[in-house]
Amino acid sequence: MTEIFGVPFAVLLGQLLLGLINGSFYALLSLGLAIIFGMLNVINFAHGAFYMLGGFAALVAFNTLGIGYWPSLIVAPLAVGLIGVVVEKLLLRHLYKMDHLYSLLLTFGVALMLEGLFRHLFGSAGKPYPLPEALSGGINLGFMFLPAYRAWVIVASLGVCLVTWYAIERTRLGAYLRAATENPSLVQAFGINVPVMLTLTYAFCVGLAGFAGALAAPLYQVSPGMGSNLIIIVFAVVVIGGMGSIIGAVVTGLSLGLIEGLTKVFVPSASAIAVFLVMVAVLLLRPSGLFGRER
Amino acid sequence: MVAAAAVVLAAPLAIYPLFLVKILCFILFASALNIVLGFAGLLSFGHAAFFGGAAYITAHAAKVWGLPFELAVLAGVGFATVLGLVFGALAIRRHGIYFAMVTLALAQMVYFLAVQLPFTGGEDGIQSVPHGTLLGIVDLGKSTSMYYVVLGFTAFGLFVIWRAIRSPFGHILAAIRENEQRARSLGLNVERYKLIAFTLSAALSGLAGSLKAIAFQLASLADVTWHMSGEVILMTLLGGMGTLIGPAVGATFVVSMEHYLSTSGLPITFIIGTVFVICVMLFRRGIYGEIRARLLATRQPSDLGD
Amino acid sequence: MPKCRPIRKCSRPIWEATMREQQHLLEVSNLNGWYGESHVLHGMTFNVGAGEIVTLLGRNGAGKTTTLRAIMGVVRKRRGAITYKGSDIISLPQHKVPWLGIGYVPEERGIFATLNVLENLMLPPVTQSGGMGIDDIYQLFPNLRGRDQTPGTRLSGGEQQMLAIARILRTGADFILLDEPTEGLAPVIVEEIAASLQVLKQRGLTIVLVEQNLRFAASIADRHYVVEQGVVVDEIANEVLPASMDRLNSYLGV
Amino acid sequence: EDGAVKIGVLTDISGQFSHEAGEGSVTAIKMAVEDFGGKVLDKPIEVLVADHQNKPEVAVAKAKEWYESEKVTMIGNLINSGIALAVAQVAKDENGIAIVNGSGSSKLTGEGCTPNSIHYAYDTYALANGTANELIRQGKKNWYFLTADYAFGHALEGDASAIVKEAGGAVSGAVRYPIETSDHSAFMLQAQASPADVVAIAGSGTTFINAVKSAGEFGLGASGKTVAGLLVWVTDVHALGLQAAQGMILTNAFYWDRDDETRAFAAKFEEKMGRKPHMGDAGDYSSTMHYLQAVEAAGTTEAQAVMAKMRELPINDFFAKNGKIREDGRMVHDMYVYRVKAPADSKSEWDVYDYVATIPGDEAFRPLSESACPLVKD
Amino acid sequence: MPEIEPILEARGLTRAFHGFVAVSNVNLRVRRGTIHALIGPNGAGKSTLFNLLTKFLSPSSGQIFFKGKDITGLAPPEISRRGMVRSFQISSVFPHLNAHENVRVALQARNRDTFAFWRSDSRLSSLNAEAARLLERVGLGDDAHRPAAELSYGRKRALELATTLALDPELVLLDEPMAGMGREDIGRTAALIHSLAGSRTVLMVEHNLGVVADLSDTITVLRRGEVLAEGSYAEVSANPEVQQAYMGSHHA
Ligand SMILES: Nc1ncnc2c1ncn2[C@@H]1O[C@H](COP(=O)(O)OP(=O)(O)OP(=O)(O)O)[C@@H](O)[C@H]1O
Ligand SMILES: Nc1ncnc2c1ncn2[C@@H]1O[C@H](COP(=O)(O)OP(=O)(O)OP(=O)(O)O)[C@@H](O)[C@H]1O
Ligand SMILES: [Mg+2]
Ligand SMILES: [Mg+2]
Repeated sequence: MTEIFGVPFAVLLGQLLLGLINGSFYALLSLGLAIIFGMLNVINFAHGAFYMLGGFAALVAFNTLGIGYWPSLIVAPLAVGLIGVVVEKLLLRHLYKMDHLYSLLLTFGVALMLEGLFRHLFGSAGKPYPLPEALSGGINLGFMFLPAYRAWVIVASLGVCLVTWYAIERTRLGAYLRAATENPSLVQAFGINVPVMLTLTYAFCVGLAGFAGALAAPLYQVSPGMGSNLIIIVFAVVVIGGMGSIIGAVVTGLSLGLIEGLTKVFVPSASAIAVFLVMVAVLLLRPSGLFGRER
Repeated sequence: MVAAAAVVLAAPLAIYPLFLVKILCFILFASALNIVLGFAGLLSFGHAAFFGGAAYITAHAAKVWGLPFELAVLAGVGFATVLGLVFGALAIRRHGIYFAMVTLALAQMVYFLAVQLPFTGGEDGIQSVPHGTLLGIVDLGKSTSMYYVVLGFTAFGLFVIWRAIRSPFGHILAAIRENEQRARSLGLNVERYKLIAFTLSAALSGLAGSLKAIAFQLASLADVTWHMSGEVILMTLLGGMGTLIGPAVGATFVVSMEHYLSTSGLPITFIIGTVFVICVMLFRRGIYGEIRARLLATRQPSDLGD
Repeated sequence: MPKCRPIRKCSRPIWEATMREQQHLLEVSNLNGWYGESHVLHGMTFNVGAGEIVTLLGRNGAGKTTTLRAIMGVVRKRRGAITYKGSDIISLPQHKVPWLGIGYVPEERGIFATLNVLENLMLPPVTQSGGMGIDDIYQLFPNLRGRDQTPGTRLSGGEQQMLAIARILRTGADFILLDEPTEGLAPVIVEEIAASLQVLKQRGLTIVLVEQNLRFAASIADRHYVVEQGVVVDEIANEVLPASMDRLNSYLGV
Repeated sequence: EDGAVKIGVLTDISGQFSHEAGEGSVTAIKMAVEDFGGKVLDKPIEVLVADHQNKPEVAVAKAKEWYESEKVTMIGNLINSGIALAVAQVAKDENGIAIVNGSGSSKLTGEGCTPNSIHYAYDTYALANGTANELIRQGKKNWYFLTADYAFGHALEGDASAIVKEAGGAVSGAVRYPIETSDHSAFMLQAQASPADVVAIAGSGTTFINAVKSAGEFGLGASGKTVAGLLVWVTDVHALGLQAAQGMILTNAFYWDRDDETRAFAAKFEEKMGRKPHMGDAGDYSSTMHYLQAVEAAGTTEAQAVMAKMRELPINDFFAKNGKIREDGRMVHDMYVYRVKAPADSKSEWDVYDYVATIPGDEAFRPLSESACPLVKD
Repeated sequence: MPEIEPILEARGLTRAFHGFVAVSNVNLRVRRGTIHALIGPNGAGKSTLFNLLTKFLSPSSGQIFFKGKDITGLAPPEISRRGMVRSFQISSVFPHLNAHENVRVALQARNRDTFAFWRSDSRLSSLNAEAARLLERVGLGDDAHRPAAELSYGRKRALELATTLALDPELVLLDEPMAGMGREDIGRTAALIHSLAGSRTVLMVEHNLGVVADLSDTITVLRRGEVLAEGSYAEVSANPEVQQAYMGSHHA
């Protein structure tokens, strides 16, 4: 069979596919982050924690309330979103007027709280979440064995991304949000209830993270640290894509997954910094990311 | 003022010196970051590279090359300065979060090297770095003498910062932070100013790292992770960025918290997180910044600037 | 009112309110306003009748803009009374005010950099029927035509001003606060705006105008209030303006 | 002050390693003190605890403070190899004693050895050694390594592949994954593509757990490959669940269900801790016990005297039979090879291992002849 | 009049924004010591022309000569260092510095301030007097110690003017200096600009025709990026095209 740099083509294909799957997680996470980033002008360091929260929400729902996988795809995001509302109303809201560094400090604090709390409650090893019956087993693609669940991950996350993109870019909402970050009091003076709008947006975005968490639960150990490893990568994705650009986040998320997939084949140990190399390169060439509006 | 000096000088009698040394190192580190964060308005998310990088170099220089204390530290600082110049040159034209992310990315490269290169000993780091002596006279093996030496260096570092901020250079820096385009239109070489500020900050961060490496006889991976970059940002914010005392307060606060909580048997991460949240909500301008602002509020508002 | 004449219940205040409503659309009385600690408005008192165009004149820093901001609730720290159509609006949450049909064109224009021209134009929700259609707007401001995709702040200063006015005319607000609308506009455009404001006035639009350009103000206003250090110090009807020029100039310090 | 004998527990209580040490080690050491009678040399024994949060400075500062001003004579557990190595040095400088049960880095008895430190329960060499030899014996000669890309992972891989080659096996490849990686499927795919019979995972903690999960997901076991864990805590297996972990071959220094003694200890431990002990906990208990006996025997808490006694006295308890402490600080004792049970065969929550083989102490650990420890004169 | 060589000359300046030509083939000669006004309908390209002359935008084609030297290739800071300084149409100040500091920064910039961060800022006190003088000239004496952010709109414009003048430029480009100013301030500013003429050269955009008429020696009228007319106020205001395109009934 054909080889590329001594790597069988089949293996390469498989790796790319897996990359794409990871990419769709990145996309899902960076999507929410990008909106919070670009629209609320908040560097939401707690995003990883909310992802973790989603995982645990699903887990707890399953273990104690006996809520199965499918409903928990709804329940977990809702639960996380609800917490998002609390965080926004109680804390974040009071910092919008300030330098966005303060919201960074705040969300970082929140992230630590959540992570610490769950370490305390569940231990750092975390717990396994069973594969849903319907999606156990897999498909043999010839070049690789694709677990059914991973296939589902792609479908689900891309679907959600699409819907979100539509809601924000194809409706008035996006414009309202962007305007509100630039000059909230003027947007208020146009008769739009900015505070409520911001709360809901934040809740929705962390809800997305929660959804990603629930989606990840069967794949990875549900553990308190699961978010903190991811957050930085996701930040990178958002920035490469261009802050506030939703398409940017999604496209970049997927392509970074692919790039990572490739590095995992050729220079495995560098796979963790591939994303950063890409980021430096991109930002040096395009100061405001691939899809970013220059301001 | 005098009282403060007295307290600082007498501290090692009351409190365990090595712990004080750690506080000093982070005071210097946070204050150094504050040059870019607070006074140049640049959010650098990569300062761990300077701190940790210098620590590795110093540790290696002292342990393997057998350089004396002074030269080892110098090597570390030199490395940090050069690194700062390079990072700065690459990042300085980017703004806001993009700047933060470029610095982060560059720092991650350093982290990667620290994991990969053999001389760093991977995540184990470099242990049993010799203390050495100051100018061949003072034996730094004694925690107390180490404290006073580090105190000296820190004081020097803080003085440099104070001077820089209170210099004509510092005033321009403030203006650039306020409105870069306007500054440019006035004929100011904005990039140059920022680059100098950034490099200065890197150098002092390096000094902090080098001192820490000698004092604790180790350089470890923890010093170059993004968590470290994040932590020092938090210290600065917590104390009050853009003020001279703020970062010192923040550093002392965070380091003490880590130290004293360690024996408290409480879930530390949770507590620290909670404290951060409370602080942001209560002291918008940072602990010191807020107090200061409250005091100044009685006077004319224009004082709030610097 | 005849309905309640025989009955005692109908209490005086309401009766007063309804009376006032017949007289004035907007009543501002003893309005005080603050920016943080600094006290800027020291008891502004004036009123605007339905279908009127009233200007606020005064030196830089007199408090004209602040007054408009206070009415819109952009300046939150206020004391005194602002009644619109007889009902108090100080207690109203900020985002409710525009839905009474009040439109605001800020002096710094407030064009959004992250929105393109079209998005900027469409941003304020239509609060009432009878607003201008896109075509009328392009009629009035030809510069805006075909610029839909240009980022808002890339427009020229004047074009931004046009956009700021246009987007409010779209909303169908029938009571508009204009803060220096002619600033940075070419004389021809100023005249066109004057003309179209006249038209709108015929349609029953009410306007509070803050203006430095007396020539323009005089050409459309019914009455002028002179503001000094946060209080109304004089009121001049437009007919007698030419006669009172010296008085006015002394206020404006020329 | 009141001249109490002070023992310090320096460990990760709230961080990423907390499930490998943390509360468990504290409980174990306190148990030991209690069982010893709470007094030694007629002085009360006091246990101090500190959470080093995986911050070397915090650890070193604490250790120095304890030895210097708190007059702590022994510091135990010490998870996180960087910290263990650093504290060992501090122990030497301050002439205190450090007993490592947390970290497994064989450096501790190599370049990093000191006359004041003991590496007690296990190390990477022993773990790799046991598992490797056993699998080779089973005829699984072709190995592929999945290595966490940091010093600890490299050490595991290094030790293991040396043994594999020595025992006549072959290493067909290795892939090194960054420790930040959360998704290991890509590497699994590469492992699967390799001709190897054994896929050895040289990593620990959450990354190990996730690696094993994806091994299961991609049916590595089904494709006839054996998954071997080079550093596995029984708690990891418990966290993974037997479904994902079954069939895995691993080496441990201690399994609660080995004999009546271990079961007795486990029962007492579980009462306090709410879970079964793992080799770290057992080591913490046993080593503390041994330390106190040595103090009693030496009639002093002076480090060198106590160290001498600890080396001199053999260790005979539920943890080790005829355990001996060598001059490089290594405590040599038997190691055990286990296979993870299939869910069907497991009778209780913690019934997870099948016994496979015992490796006698003198074979289990790196022979002194190969030691890089400067203290070993040959 | 004798054609002395112009302090500023633009040849065939053109700038397009993705297809949209904002400034097309503009030739401009500004004579030393004069006040030269640039007028034209909104969107005619006046500010863009300013941006081109000061290199805040680079021209698609064309050349710029300042004091006889080709400066087409230079960067904005260098240009302002050579003595050509511009003010912005949308006011641009250092919000959290007070008025005094705003001006002083400009003075520092003028004095080729070094990057020496080890010097004491006591040296700056030597600049205070001049800063105060400039603030007086624009009528901000009383507001000297208020943060710029707190100044009313009109005063912000005045402050910006003071900052621009602090650079002591040979050629000042003022983009609508009077916009948003009250009568009083307009009068003061006009006087100020008038006093500049002779020692310095002024090129300004202004929609206030009264001011333009009083101040300017030469007027260039732009329309759709092209020069429509040029000459004294009398000349251009007599031009029917200009009236129709810009002045409306004003010329009366
Ligand atoms: N954001 C602010 N913070 C503090 N003080 C302010 C603020 N904005 C305006 N002021 C002060 O309030 C007073 C009134 O300002 P305002 O903008 O209402 O004046 P104005 O009449 O609109 O002047 P102009 O004609 O120049 O726009 C001025 O003294 C100004 O300095
Ligand atoms: N960056 C840009 N992108 C797109 N179009 C632009 C850009 N900058 C300017 N324009 C357009 O070029 C034309 C000229 O703009 P300019 O600001 O020069 O006009 P002006 O003469 O200053 O008008 P005004 O008197 O209103 O300030 C305008 O139509 C404007 O929309
Ligand atoms: Mg105003
Ligand atoms: Mg313009």
